[in-house]
Amino acid sequence: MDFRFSQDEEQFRQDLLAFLGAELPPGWEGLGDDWNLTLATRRKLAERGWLTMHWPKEYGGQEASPLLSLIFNEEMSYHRAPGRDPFGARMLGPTLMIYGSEEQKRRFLPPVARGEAQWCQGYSEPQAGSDLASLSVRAQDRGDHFLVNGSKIWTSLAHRADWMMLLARTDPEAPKHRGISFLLVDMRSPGVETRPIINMAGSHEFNEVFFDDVEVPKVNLVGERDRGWYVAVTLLDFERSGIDHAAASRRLLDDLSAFLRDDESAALIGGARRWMWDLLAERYVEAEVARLIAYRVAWMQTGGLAPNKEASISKVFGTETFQRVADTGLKILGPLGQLTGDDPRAPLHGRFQEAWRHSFANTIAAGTSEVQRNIIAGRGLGLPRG
Amino acid sequence: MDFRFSQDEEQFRQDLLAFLGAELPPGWEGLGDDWNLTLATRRKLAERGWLTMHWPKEYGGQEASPLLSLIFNEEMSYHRAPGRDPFGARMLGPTLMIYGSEEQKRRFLPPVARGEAQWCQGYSEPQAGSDLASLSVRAQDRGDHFLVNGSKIWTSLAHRADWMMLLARTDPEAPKHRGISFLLVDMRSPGVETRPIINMAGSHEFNEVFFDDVEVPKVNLVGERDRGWYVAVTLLDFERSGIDHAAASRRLLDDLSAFLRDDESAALIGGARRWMWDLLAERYVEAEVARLIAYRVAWMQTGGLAPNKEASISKVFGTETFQRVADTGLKILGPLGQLTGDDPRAPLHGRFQEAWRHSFANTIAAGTSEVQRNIIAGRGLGLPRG
Amino acid sequence: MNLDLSETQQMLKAGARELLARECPYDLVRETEGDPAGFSRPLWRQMSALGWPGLAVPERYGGAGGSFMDLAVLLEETGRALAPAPLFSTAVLGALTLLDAASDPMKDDLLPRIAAGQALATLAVVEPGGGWEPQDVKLQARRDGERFVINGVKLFVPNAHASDFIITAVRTAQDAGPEEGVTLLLVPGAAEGLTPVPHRNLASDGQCEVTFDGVSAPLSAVVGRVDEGGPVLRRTLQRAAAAKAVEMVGSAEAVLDMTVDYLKQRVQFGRPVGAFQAVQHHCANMSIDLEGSRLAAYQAVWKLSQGQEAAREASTAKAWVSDACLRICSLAHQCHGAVGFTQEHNLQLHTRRARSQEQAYGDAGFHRRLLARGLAASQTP
Amino acid sequence: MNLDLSETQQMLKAGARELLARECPYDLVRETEGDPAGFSRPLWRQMSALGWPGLAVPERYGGAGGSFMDLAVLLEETGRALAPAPLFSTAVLGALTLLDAASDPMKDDLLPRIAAGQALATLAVVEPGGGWEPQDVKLQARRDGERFVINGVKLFVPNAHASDFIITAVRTAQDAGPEEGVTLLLVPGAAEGLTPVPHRNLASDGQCEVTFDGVSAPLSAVVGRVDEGGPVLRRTLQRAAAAKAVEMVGSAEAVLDMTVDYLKQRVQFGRPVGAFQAVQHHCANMSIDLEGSRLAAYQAVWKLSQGQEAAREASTAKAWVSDACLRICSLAHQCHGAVGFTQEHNLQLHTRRARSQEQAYGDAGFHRRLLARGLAASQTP
Repeated sequence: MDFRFSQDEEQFRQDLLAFLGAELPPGWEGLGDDWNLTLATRRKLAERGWLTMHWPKEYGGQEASPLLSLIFNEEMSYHRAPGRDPFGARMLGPTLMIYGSEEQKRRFLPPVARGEAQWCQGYSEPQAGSDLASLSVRAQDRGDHFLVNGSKIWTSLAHRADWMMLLARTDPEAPKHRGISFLLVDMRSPGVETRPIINMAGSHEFNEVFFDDVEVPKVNLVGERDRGWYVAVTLLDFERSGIDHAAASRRLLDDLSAFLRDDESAALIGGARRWMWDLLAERYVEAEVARLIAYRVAWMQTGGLAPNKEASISKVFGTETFQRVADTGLKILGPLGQLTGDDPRAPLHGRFQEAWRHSFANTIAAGTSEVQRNIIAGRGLGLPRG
Repeated sequence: MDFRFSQDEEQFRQDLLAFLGAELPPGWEGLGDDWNLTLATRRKLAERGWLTMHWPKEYGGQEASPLLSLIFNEEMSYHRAPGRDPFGARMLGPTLMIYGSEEQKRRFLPPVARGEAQWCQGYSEPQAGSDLASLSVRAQDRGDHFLVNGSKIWTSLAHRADWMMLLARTDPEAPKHRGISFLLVDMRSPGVETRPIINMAGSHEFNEVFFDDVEVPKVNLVGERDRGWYVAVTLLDFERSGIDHAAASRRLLDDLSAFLRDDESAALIGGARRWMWDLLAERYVEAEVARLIAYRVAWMQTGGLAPNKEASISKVFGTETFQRVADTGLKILGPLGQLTGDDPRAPLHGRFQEAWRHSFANTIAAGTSEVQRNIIAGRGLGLPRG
Repeated sequence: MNLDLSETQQMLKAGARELLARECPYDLVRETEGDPAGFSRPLWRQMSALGWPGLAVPERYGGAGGSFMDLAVLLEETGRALAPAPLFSTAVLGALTLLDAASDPMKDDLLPRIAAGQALATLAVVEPGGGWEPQDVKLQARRDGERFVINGVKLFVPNAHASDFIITAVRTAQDAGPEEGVTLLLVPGAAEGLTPVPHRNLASDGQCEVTFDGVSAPLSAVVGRVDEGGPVLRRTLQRAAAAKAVEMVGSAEAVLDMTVDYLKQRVQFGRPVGAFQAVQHHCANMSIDLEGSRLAAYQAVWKLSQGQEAAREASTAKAWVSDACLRICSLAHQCHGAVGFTQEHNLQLHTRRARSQEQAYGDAGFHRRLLARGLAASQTP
Repeated sequence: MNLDLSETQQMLKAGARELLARECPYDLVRETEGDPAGFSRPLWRQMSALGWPGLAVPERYGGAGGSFMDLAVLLEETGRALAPAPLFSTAVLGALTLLDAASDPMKDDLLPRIAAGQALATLAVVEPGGGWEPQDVKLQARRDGERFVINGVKLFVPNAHASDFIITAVRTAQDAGPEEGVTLLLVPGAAEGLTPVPHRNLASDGQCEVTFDGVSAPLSAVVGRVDEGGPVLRRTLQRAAAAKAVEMVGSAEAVLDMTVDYLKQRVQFGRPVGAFQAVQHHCANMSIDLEGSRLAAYQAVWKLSQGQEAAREASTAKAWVSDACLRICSLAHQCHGAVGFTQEHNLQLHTRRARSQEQAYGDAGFHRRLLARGLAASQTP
């Protein structure tokens, strides 16, 4: 047993911190959405090979261990650094490694590794949320291509994306898990339309995407036709991770602690009180536990194990910890906590109210907490199906 | 709208308090199980007509409003007074008023009203807990009597009881809710055997009751044969009430507050601290909310309404509040809190650890919190069956 | 005991719900968020025409002579509809405070205009770094002959930028006891040197920062007595906390209703989502929270309405409802899934306001600390 | 990084589980509750024969030369089995403290006997009205020439009535800093004037009140240095907190396992109770709590085992596990229904001990307040 990272891992963390110190604007708070900065940083990450460090070398990776990926994600999240690529690097890549044809890998992976292609994930539909397999976007066989019709929803970054990983129904007669195919769709294809969804935090992350007779060449089918559900499920396993939430929680707590320790800023809310430190300590304990749980998931992957229950535990506990942290911060900040970043009196740039508003999405996206708890009880503890 | 009790109601509360002041031993803490005191107090309550005050006059009641019963239960619970009769007065009585024959009422009710007969409730079985209707105790038709075989479990006070309200299966072929009958069984009948169950608080409240060819005369059938389920369900509605738990919670909080306010006793745990008062205040708020919810149930009954969702809310919230209160007390009392009443250093006679151990039963007995939440969601909010 | 609304109150409630369903759709709420006025004047005119601002104003001042409890019935409905209107500020913070403490000439002057909906009033209490108690009032009003001169800042003043009068809590004596030395001054919204600027907050609900730059107020502007405004302010804040709790109950009820409706319709895995036990228990928990919230809020309002001492009841109500309403909104989001998180959905309108309402007149922690102080000082709450 | 137990540790764990499954059935636990000795001597002999008391004692003292982490692996299993044996007191409180601070002659004398299971040792810290920090030590030891004379009371001393040695934290200087002036004295269990009486507590787990009535200890009984025992005690308490957390993890795991087993078998409404989603989510929550608990406890033990500063990790572990283990027991009761509440059932054995374990070496609130103090003093935990 050893809770330390190796020297190499610690060195990577230092390299990454140095990179962030050099590349991020001074006093970077991670506020707002600067897409150009995201792209520029991403390319720099790609130059260092960090963007896809966990990939095989032949596709632009470094065959880095899951622990290095963990450190990467932990520090990027803690520093609210732009530039990561959850879709291309963390989902498409690992999925194509398993299911993609050689040609697909050669065509699609290098642009991701270079930080040049933006992907998005076309899974959810208005009537297919937790029950993803009931999706109804149709892909009809037209010889050399599929003809796609229907709409997807909650598609993050679709408005920035070059390509989409699309789940579509290719056999409407088959049982619902059996007639789905996994297609790669050029977002510039005629008939693709993207409409923004603004969320309660006032930001544009989600989209609806409409398909009107969109032609998708058959070479863009990943895996076998009608067997796309199994491709999709594999991909979902790459999606759950608690380290982002653990690190983001820790960052909020550190920010608030510093705010309270500084008499001048603490005076804005009437001074630090003992109950505030007690509440903060409670959240620090949770953030630490969330961190350890996420470490364990990465550690299992390092040993070639597929964390399942553990990944769900990490996702549930990480996201719920983040919600509690945001809530606690608002209770400590008092009335001023509700002010948004554009109000001159907003403490910590309005970060806590923003985090709190965002936090509602985290226990829903990538599998609701209820679905995760079903997984923990069923696949994890072996309790019988309900 | 008026949150006050009427003058008559307040007068009754004063009368009851005076009675308790006169009848309970000085410094009464409600510790231990003094059955003789229970019986003696019960007879005195009966003499004043309070034991069955909510009954019709002709059976020994006073036709008192549900609010008077509420006050009665609130003060008896707060003062941990012995002598109440949950089974005869609160369950059998109201049930017989609806379903009993005239003869049954004349025979069984007066002894209850005089505080002379102890009843118990033969519902649960080893294989029929939350799923009560799956019970399997058999009652076979033998002409003028039923022949009862099988066993009941969790039967409170069976070892003290003269009579049992028994649910038994009279038609094993019928759907499970349709073949059950409601019988009144003399606990002195040949073939009845009672074995104690000691609980984790070390006390003997529950029993197993075994029936070996026990003869129950047919005149002791309540309502129609095979329709006993509906009698039983009616009775269950008399069982859920939150006021006992709200009042018991309040009493624990008052005891602990007094303990902390007294410098001498507070010194035993190192003195009162602000975090203790903050925790106590949180629990006081909950106990007050529990009280109001229980009042509302009684108020609805006063208007002839049948509280359903509200009674379940009161039961869940009351019992969970009591658990939180006991837990909070133990956290405040620190290491000494774990001492039992026979340790000379036990603060408050070991009351909190005892309450905590008992508190586990409250969210299970008389319908688990899960069953109550099903009721709130289903019958209360109209959500579809799962 | 009577835990039901009176028939009149039930009619009032039904009427209010009907009006607001018609005249205050969620679209109006959404539009008003971007509006600098922070509320809808047409809606306010309709409320005024029905006599809502004067509901709890005695008839001799042109009001309907109702009670604070009657007014709370309306606030539950405006809370439910998230109605963007200055009813809370004008009728609770303004009219009831004046009724409590103002001189007869001041009442004669102002209450009829308030009752008619012609004058808007509000209350300025909380300050940078300060809390919700009279002793937290630090804003200096320097006596200068027959007038006070006010310099400083008040925060979170509801509808200040549209109010004709701001009842402003100021400190007029320094070395007095914590509740002494506080004075309430009636400052016209148009006073020279007074600058209200709407806060930018997550609820966009029209609360303002108000700067007093040498604002002058004559002695006749004192509401009540000089240096003796502390107890009046304390009572006003209790009423505000209780009324805010009722408003939140209305909002929470709307949230539960919309959630249950959605769960009955939304189908996943071949059955309504509301048939899943985990989701059912979320709703049961929301229902438990709502039931307790309403009773706690009503009790506080009723006792205050009766003129009884109700510090403990008001703190109990605001402590419980503040947390309960946020729990209800959180579970509602969990039940709604992604759709509830979108700006287009009505749920998030309630959620964002719940956070602002939580803080108004003290959050749960603040009120529990008040109760704890009382407990330690040997008053059982 | 390596978050798995080593192969040796895994073998140790498997062996311990096997032995305890065979030699420490729940019936033994139940019987021992009524026994004044508070533990089973036959079981202790078996543990001793396997070298458990000396597992973390260096080989030169007749031990196995293992680490504190190795020992914790055993404690997880004794915690799982609720094994009534003085392993925690002797091996953690006794041996490791002596190893940390005792003089060579004292080590030479005691450690071999401890390692062989022939001598039992324990630690006396907490006092009436006191907490779990060195500054809470008030028990007077008056210097009288070449000896100390001790008068007063210690509480919650595990297995004191059966221990050969009680390492007793006493105050030997008054006006020193809070951590100064504390001395650890090795007092024989048979010392004149020393009276251990088992507490009557809800867990019946052999903790004692110990009265010191003019108990005399020579200077040679000092563990470490006079007046400088504070830092040793602090470290000892951190180790105790971390080890207790591991013990609780073992217990909580047993509780989750028995709950899942029961839920698979118990049928109600025509299906296993474990098929109901509300019950499944109870179990998921237990599983989440358990996963975090084990990692937090292991981290603290590992760091201490490495000789690293681990105040924050120890407090984090005990804070989290104390509450988590009680939550797990509560949910287990809810899943078991009435049967888990009976004295005959094994669940309640765990539940009652969880409450006693919660308090040992500081409960969650205590450790969070320690962490809060550090936070306020600008150390980020």
